[in-house]
Amino acid sequence: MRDNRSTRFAFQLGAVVLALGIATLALLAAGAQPIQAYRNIILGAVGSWDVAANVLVSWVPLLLATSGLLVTFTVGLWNIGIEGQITLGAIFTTWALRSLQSSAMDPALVIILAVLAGMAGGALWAMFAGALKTFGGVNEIFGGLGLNFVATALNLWLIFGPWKRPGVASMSGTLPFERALWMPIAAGSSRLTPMTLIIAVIAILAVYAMIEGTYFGLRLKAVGKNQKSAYILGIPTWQHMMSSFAICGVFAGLAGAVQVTSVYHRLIPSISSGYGYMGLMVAMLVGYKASIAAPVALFFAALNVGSIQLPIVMKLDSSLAGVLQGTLVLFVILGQGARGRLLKKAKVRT
Amino acid sequence: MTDSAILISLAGVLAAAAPVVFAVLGETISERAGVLNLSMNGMILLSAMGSFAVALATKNVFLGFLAGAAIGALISLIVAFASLTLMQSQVAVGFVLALLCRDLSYFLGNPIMGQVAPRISQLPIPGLEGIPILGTLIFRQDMMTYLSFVLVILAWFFIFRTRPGLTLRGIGERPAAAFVRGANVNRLRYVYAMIGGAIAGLAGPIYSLSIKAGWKGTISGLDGIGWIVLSITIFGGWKPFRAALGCYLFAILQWLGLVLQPSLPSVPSQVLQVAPFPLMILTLLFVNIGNAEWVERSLARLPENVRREIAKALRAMNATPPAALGVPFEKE
Amino acid sequence: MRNVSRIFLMLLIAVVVGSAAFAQSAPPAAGSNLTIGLVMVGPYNDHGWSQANYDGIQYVLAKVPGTKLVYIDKANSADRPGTTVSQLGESLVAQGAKLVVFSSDDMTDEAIKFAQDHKDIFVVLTSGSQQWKDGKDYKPLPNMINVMGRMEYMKMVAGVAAAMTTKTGKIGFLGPLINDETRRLAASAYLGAKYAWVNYLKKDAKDLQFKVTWIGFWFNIPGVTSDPTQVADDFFNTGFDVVISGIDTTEAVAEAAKYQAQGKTVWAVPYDYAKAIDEGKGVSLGVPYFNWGPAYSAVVTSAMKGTWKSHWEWNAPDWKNINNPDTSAVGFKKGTLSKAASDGVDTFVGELGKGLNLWKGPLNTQDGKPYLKAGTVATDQQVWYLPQLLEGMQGQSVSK
Amino acid sequence: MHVELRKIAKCFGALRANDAITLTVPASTILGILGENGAGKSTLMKIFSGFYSPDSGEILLDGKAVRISSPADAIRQGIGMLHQDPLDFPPLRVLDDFILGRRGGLIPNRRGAAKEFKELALRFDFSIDPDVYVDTLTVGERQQLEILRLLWLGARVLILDEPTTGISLPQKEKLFATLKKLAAEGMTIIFVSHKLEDVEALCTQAAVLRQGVLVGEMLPPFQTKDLIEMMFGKEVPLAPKLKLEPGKSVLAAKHIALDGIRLQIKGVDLEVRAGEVIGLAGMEGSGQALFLGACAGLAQPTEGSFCLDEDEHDMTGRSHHDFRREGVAYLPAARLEQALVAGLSLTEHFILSEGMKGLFIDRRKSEELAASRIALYNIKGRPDSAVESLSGGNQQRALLALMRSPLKLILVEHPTRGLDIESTIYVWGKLKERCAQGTAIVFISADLDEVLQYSDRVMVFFAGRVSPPLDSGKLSVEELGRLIGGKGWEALQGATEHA
Repeated sequence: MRDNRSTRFAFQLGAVVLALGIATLALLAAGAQPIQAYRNIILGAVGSWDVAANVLVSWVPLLLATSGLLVTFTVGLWNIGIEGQITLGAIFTTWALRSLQSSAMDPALVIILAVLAGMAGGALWAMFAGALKTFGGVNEIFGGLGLNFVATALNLWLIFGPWKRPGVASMSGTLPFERALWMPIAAGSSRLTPMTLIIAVIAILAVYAMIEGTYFGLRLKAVGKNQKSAYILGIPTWQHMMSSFAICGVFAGLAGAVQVTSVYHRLIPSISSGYGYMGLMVAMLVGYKASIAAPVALFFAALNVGSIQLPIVMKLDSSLAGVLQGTLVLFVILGQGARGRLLKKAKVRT
Repeated sequence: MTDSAILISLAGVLAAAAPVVFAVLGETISERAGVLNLSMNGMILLSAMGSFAVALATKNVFLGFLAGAAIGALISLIVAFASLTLMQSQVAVGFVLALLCRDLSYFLGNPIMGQVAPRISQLPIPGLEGIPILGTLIFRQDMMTYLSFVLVILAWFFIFRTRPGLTLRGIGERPAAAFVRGANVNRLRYVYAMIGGAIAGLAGPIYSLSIKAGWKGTISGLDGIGWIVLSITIFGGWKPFRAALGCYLFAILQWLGLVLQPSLPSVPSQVLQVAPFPLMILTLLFVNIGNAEWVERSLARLPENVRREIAKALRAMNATPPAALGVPFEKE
Repeated sequence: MRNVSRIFLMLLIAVVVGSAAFAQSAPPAAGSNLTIGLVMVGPYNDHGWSQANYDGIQYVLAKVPGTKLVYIDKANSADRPGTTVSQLGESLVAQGAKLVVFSSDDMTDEAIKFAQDHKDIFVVLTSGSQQWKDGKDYKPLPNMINVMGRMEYMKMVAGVAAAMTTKTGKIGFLGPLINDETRRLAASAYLGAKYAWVNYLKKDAKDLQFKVTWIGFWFNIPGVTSDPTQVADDFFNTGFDVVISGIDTTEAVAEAAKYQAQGKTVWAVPYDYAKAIDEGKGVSLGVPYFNWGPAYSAVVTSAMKGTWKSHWEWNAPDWKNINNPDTSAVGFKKGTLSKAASDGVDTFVGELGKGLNLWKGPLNTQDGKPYLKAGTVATDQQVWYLPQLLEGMQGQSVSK
Repeated sequence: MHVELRKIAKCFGALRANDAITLTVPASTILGILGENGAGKSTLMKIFSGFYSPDSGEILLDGKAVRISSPADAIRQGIGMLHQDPLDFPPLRVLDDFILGRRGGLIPNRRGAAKEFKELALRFDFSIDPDVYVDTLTVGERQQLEILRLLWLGARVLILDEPTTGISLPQKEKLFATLKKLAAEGMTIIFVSHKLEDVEALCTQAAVLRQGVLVGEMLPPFQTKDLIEMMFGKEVPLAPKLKLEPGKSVLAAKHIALDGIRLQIKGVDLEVRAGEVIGLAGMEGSGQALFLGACAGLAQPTEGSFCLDEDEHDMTGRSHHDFRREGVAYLPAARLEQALVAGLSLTEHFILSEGMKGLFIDRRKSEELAASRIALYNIKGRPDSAVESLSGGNQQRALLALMRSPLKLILVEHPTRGLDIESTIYVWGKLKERCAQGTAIVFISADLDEVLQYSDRVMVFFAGRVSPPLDSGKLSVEELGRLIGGKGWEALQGATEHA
């Protein structure tokens, strides 16, 4: 067997087929018609302009999270703490909006400041994990996990404590902001905000350009591939690791800010919506390369939104979307390994 | 609160910690062999759901527990296969499985939500339950809580006192040396990953067939336990007694959180609940900080005896992970 | 840059149009057929709040000809990441729903947004107070109705059952998170318990302990909230022999059953779903529950007939028969009660029906400050927006 | 045990690591196997101890042909191997380490094992506490532990790979005494080393390997001169020696003390002048790499100071990047592990090391730069070639090409290791060009000719001992070989104390 584009493609196709197979088995186990289920998911994602718009709404934070993660993956770090970074981004955005909402400032300016605050919040939380890693030697996976929980607790505390709404404080979150403080919604849609789409596209392009086209990106790559050599080549390694954390945090914070200013318009308990973890899955699926992150993230978002039809139409649990995403990533990873093994064997034989 | 009430509460703490003890010890055994199983969170959910379903269908609690162990072993097998045979990142595979198994448990468990299956009950040990203090604390528990006590001792005994346990430590610390001494490193890693998985898998049924009997999908109150388990494993320093201590500390913090609620109104209720995580981070910090380059740099110029003392203090934390954790082994 | 300004222009238009919408009238009559959309916060089969709502709509389907149901459950951002409740409502509209029931107060903001965006759809927001003219959150929306049952009464009944049963004089209340609603329900249970303790059992009010422990959320999230199982255990271990649950999930009943199996005499009171009592045979004293059917039937009928009018309703039980499925908005299903306790409950319900009001001064809040002066009766606002627990109750009043 | 190796051959790709090696070692023999790095000693021993199976040839134990399938199988057949870095378990207790690998019941008889351990230890006069952790032992003690363990497991042949690296003199003496005692009891001992002194002091038979071939055997009394000649072969024709007048001071190392993993060095003084070449000679792991790294800021001295330039610019405690900014280049021996980034192209390496300013990579400019450097340094590769696809010689050329100019000081480990003669001459040509521009060079080499040929002054490292800089013009290959092998140090004036 040779290592070329077609064998790689064959293995990826195999992963997709296997993932579909597992999901189909799960559907059959639940006593459902698989074809009908897939049809409903597809219709639920692209069946109308409205649902397609919902897919885009969900695509934005997912793509932002993925963009950030591509930076940390480039430098060889597993930033599992991204959920907390999104949450902190949302908290900082909410804080800024709350502080400025009654001021005489132009709402557009308030939104911009709030989004910037969110980016700073995400970066701060990421640097925390980064500092634990670079100065304390704490593995970023466990540091990040811990910080995720702390962020969740902080968020809940704010929602039910200092920032509780007048009247009935609830899971619903803090009091929604005035419409003037919402990101502008596209005409004809109830929630699509073109501005965030632009932000997301810029983000992934920026990350792509940064990793593939800048001196900084090249240095990140070098650190990610071989820290020792990178250091000898004159690259300040820990500084680059910290920067990559900070950059990822900025994107994560941006995702949190988008959640607050354009999706929920308030702070809610699970504000990160699992986009961080899903972003990790997307990044793994695309092999940590920015070039195809956008369409894959779109696919994941479409699965998420489309799967809502399952409970409505077929009385099935929509977590099938997660099953499909998970098996897909799992089989791609297993496929990579299998391919590697077969290639090695082939090499030994020749 | 009377003394005995505190004792009864502490007995409750011991019971509440039982599933965590199982999961942490399972993970400890797996990591001792060098296999980091990050899938714990999904694994516990899936085994809780699966064992509940089996117990529901067969009306047999024992089969339910068996199913839980089997699910745990199976998921660990996937992690082991992907990392040991296919040489893929344990972190990546474990993480994917953590999410995948969670969603799978919600999807497959949807039809059996809220149903009532058999559950295990308290089993006071006649004769022993009357012993003052200990009787209340230890001998009026259910079967799995007793087993959790036994498991701690057993795991400690196995790891630190038996020949295979010694080899287990060896393959996690220095697989090359273990190989030279005749250990089939990868096969043992498979075996221990699956044994660890089966033990950790029992945490699921302990929840769904005992202390949080039932399956309620997303509101079962189990999502997140697995991440806590991973934290405690680190806190436990891969030693059964210290790990068990971590589990009890976690359960006590939870309990204190609600006991202190009225008397410490100024402390947000979330503080004690999330306490295990900062604790874990601090543990990691103390353990690892000595290896950090800037610490080494600043220590280098200190007088030798001071350096020795600091090194000794850092060493006293003594919770370094198995040296070959997550590192694949290939004999030359 | 031009795009940006255009977007801001759009925003401006949206805001103008949005505010103009308040002047518009409710949607026209729906006619003889109506598809109802139901959005539930938890699983439809959760044996709790969501299932009570689901059963309520099932009642409508049986009683009101021409109605159909489409529903979505687990409508919360943890279970359905990346979705909003208003978006889920739209999915139901896409399936033909003309009336959408948002069955949780947690959906308030999204329901408002949905109602504003879809003026042709009838919106029911269960347990909200936005259409209450005298409420603090009044936000007039012609296509929205708020529905709620006066659970306070049934919590009082639960309190009576608890007080008549407890041997130790210690009653625990397993609370979710702290807010106005949960405070007033906990306080109601306390008022009922104290009333029975003093008036029926002729005991000193000082000898009654009533303690509230909050877990911090509606259900357990490991690492974030307290564990309700532990809370219940702790109550039972510290001499509290009755635990009244303020959360949907049934940990209190499950733990009471466990302790009973060990030969302890403890009981629990589950919450808000009538059939929850089946889960704890022998340990449940009874369950205060919601019966959403009648109220939902009324609003659905009004939408079909064209008599829809935006309003807020807080429905009282049918005192003639609080368990009448066709007339009573809330009820109390008796479980394992002693003869005396059962009689006490009946007497109490009778007295309430005759006009007994326990929300009557003198009542102090927990910090000792007067809440109601002697002789005054609390207004609906005072009850709905209870600022603290009442004097005599232990436990946190305000979340920190 | 009588051991015979017959025509053992092993290839790794194109490299003939062992070429039909035949050796006979009678019982009670202590055979010293000598050879420089890459001579094939390790491969031969790994075949003998079950790590590798030979491509051809056979192994006879007491006249019987055996197949050794794994290291564990080797010890079952009585062959015990003591690795240079003892293959033990640092986080375990001594007794646990001792027991691990010994077959038996579920629960090991710890008391019995402890008793036997103590008895064995007593026999050889080792004092190791079985209850302490292995990582608190010195390397010498860890070796003792391994020897005891292998004996306990029934080893009748003992292979020792460079056992005297990193152990103290008394420990070495004890080790030798032990080995002699064992040999007297009928044990066969194979002692792999490149230290002449050790072989001469210990062995009853010596064999020399060079480039995979057994070049000679010798019985005592050993002729040092002959052994050296066998080990290092004939002289390589090299470029004529350039003698530059040393310029002003570039680097001053004053009383440097360093704490390595295995050894400490103390009180090293060295002043390097512009245009000067200093060779650091010594067997691998004698402290020279540690010292070179410290000169680059990669290891921190525990005592003493480093100063750059004539104005005594103090750089002690500064990072490698500070040294780098001052014009110090460091070229490690492990090129792919420590100097080049596998997965990146040549162009990308040039971009990185140039430290180009700006945001976006100027592709054209950097490709031009890469193309010109590739041409200038005669690298066989394209600008977009991944560095790992280059041959060793071309990787070394790439490393040279990556150096910036001007430079004050080049620190280089094994500049020509693994290179053919042409590349060797080329590399030194380029380095000498730098000298002519006023750059000083400090290099490590195991090749004595290279050291003598190119250095102005030589420092010899031996197990923590460091000689003062010696004038290379006054040293012969033989003298240097003796010093490296640990002989003739008494005559040196100013050599540092043994640590």
